[in-house]
Amino acid sequence: MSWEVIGIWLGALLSLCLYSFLYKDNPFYKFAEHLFVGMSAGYWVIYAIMNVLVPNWWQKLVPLEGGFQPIWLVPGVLSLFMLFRLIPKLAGLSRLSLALIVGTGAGISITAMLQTRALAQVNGTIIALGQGGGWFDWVSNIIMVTGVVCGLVYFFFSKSHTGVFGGAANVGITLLMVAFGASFGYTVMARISLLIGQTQFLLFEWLPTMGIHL
Amino acid sequence: MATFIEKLGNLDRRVIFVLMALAVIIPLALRMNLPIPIDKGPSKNLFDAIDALPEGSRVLISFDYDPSTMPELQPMAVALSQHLMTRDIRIVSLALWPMGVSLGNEALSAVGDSLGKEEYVDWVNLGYKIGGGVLIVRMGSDIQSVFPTDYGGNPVDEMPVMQGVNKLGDLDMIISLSAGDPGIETWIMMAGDRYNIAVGGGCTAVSAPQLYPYLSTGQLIGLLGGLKGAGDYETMVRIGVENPPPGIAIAGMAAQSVAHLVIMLFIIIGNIAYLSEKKRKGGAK
Amino acid sequence: MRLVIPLMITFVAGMIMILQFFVPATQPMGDNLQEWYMIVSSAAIFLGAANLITVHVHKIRFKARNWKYSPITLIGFAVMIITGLVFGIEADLPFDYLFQQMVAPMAATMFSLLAFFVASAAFRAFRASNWRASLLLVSAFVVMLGRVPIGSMIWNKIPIISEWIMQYPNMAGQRAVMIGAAMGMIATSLRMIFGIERSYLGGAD
Amino acid sequence: MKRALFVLPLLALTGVLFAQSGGITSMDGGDCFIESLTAEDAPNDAGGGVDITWTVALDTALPDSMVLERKDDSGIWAAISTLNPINGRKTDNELENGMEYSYRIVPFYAGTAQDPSIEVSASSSTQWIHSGRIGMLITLVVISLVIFYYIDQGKRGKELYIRRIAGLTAVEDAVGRATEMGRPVLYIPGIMDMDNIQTIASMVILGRVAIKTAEYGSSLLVPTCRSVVMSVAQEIVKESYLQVGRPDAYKRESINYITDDQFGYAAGVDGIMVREKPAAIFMLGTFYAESLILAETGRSVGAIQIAGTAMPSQIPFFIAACDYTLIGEELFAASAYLSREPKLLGSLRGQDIAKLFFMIVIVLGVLTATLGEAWEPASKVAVFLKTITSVE
Repeated sequence: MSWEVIGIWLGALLSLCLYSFLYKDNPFYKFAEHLFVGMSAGYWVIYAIMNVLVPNWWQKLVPLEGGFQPIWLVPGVLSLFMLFRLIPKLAGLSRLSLALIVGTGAGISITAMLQTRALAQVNGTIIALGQGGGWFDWVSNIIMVTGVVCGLVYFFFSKSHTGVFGGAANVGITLLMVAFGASFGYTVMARISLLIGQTQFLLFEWLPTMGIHL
Repeated sequence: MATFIEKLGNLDRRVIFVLMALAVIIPLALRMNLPIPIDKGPSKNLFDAIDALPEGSRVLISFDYDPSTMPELQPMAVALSQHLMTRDIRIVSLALWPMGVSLGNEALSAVGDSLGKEEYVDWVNLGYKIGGGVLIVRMGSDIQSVFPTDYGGNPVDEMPVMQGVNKLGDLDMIISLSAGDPGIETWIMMAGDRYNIAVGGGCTAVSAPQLYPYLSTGQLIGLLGGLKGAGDYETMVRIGVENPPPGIAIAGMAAQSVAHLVIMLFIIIGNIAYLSEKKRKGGAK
Repeated sequence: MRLVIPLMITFVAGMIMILQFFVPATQPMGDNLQEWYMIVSSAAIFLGAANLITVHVHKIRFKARNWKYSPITLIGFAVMIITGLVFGIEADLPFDYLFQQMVAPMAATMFSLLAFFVASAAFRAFRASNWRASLLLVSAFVVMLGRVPIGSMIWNKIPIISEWIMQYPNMAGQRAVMIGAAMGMIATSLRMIFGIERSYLGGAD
Repeated sequence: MKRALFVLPLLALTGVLFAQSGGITSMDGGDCFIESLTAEDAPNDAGGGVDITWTVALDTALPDSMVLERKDDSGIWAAISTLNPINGRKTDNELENGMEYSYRIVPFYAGTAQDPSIEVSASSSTQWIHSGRIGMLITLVVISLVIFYYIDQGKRGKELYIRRIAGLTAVEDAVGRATEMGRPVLYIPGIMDMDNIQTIASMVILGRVAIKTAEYGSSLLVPTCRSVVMSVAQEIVKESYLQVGRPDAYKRESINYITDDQFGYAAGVDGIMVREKPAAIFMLGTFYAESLILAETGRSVGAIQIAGTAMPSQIPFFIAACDYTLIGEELFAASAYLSREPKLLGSLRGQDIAKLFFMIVIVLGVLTATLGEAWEPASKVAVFLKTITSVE
């Protein structure tokens, strides 16, 4: 029996264990779940070491071509501070590392969100309503622009949704519902694709190892 | 009769599960095949954009997915590599997801071998580094500092395929096959918008609607959405090619259709049951 | 007082990241900061690992409910760590083999459970209980049909209608959500950078 | 208002317009097949870059290859790069700022070098403001000032209204129900790390939910997908329990790390759901595909589910499978809604004004663009609005 066949069996049996969850919780699922959690956690630890800490930190602190770059001690120390959470007396120091993570993340999000999710979308909505030419393009474009504006009205928090304002918010949430329906419908396909992929694995890779060829 | 229909409305979800499983297994086991009509749209736009690149252009493919989304994205990787390589376009690839490296390699080396393209000359796989957007921004100023070697540890500087590629701006197009974050959106935000490079891509059907706005703003030049997008691209690449290799995506589409029908049937049954219950309760008042 | 230095770090780090976007001259500084950030957030994974071990050892020691499964988690964890450290992570070595043959198929299986859940959720939730719910139902239905070849066999306009729904009403909805959420994110980020929001640091003083 | 002062340096930056220097030379390429050759300081970089652009004559045969040469201090030409003739653009990097560099292109036909093109020179310099992002900088400064202004107003005790958010009125009921049934409350903070703003928002809400569970005395489970999120959640929950005087009821071990793996996490949390049978489940934060795996399993154990995310692609699943869903920005409004803290309400008011600003830009832009097709001056307004909202 080759390693490849063993691998197929491992994958197939574990898959079936997990699928059994659809019926109800059972020892097979519990087994696979616990194994999955443990193995994947181990996987990510190794990945963090091999793909970030070694190449992006250690090899910059002590480059292969020699020399020592003390500036890289800073992230090293901050990483260590993070781990001080394990020692109650020193746990407070982890705030410094947390502050770096949160601050950097917040700074990146501000510009990225404003540029990509706000300004670019506003820019894309600024169109001539007649763009496209036909009467149907007019209707479509009006729906689009009204939709964006009324959708934003729905997200107003500091004004009560009554009167004309409430009407606009209602149009907004209605349109959001149409959008969510469409998004759901569009997604169904992707989900089924995944099941198809797994089924293909079981039917065309695993069954043949038992001599069953469909 | 009404009570039977109402009972249907409260069907145990396990019945639905069984029928879904059958809806997928039976068409696959019987190898049903339904024809795919090619639509105009984001898939075609991506195809045309790549078709318009001159020979010798350099395209970056980013494999931002893992085995769980392979059924949708791997066929795209294969079809895109086929298209790029037959047009003699050089491919520089990398992965923002760790597992993307070996998946990308599988596609590139298989297609490369079949078309007689050489690693390091016609294509290269730089591998994976953590960092997502941050990584891309760094590559904007210097690719070699982020990826001094390819995934196998070979120095990138000496590779013919990397000649003249020092930063993102030296590339003609970026294609991200993306299963989430980091992925296409990261490339748009951090590379497309910042360095003004055409970004195209493929994604799971689920994230496609979220990416539509970028198509209309031109931040994305084209998009393959899910298995259907992959099927479209496979079909377009096969046009005019003699003895095309078998398409992976086309095979799954039949099962896809049947499963869709089953779900829609359930929605209809659910609504009939709901309406009949409402009617009866309304009448009893 | 104990929060002063962390708040300063947050402020400086946030401002550097904003500045490097607008001021090309500060890009090298931003690049370095991002690399530090990457290192620190990767190193934090050891915290999680320590917690995982503690939780399961604890379960075994006190024979908590389902404790018999805890050794499986610990063994799985240990096996990956040991094979990774001993053999390395390159392709075709034990670590990679275990990942490809066990972890990856399990991830794919969990992911594919969605096909079943999508079906049961659609069956239960998509009922025409009022006109707004009906709209949701209809748009989902049309788009679902438009995505498979069978849709165009039923009526050749269905893919066009489905595409229209995606391009106009759906896009409008997505945009409203995006712009709104962007404002929420920007405000939250600003509050953090300027130290107005500090509960993430624990402690309100 | 003091905080607004911090924004002033940014504002000052926008006022400073730098004259682009750096010796642009543009030459006619003579009778070589290169028609024109230009060297200039690469725009919007940290310095060290010179852009070389060229056009080739269409009526001559393209060379097999082209080599770009740079003259060093001693006046010797050295090849620095091979060019793709049709690219037309190349940036030379890692130069010293302020030094004058000269370039020329040597075409090769069948391996033999031909006469080089005319030489051009330029020097690189550092830019202090990204010319394509000034509009965005102004927008950011304005939005920030507005938000800070209203935060300040809130702090000064100005009465600020907040509309009802259905999902959040249910928080109390959900926790109460869990207590009655003697079952735990499960809080899932999404799968992203602490640098993600939705995770931060989720942590703030967790603080409020923890106050409720502490008051009601029901147990709270928080499985996390990231180590840092775990430790932050522990801090926050501990603080909440302390705040209502129940530090004894805080259990650190009920907030634990599962795995960084997306689906490993989903499998683990599904297991917790079917075994612990929580009566209330909160799913707030960044979710990807695992959203429905969690929500459907939660539904099957009969829990009240309150979900919220700003991920447009996952909202539909939460709507289909949960009792209440916070859509997009509502997630960020939650902490203000639950705490009624004046500064948070103020921030929310500021966000509203920012949205109003964008709505006005959209409406004005669309009207002028539409009118502009018939009446020229209107289209200028539209073009202006398009320009300020576009970012390079």
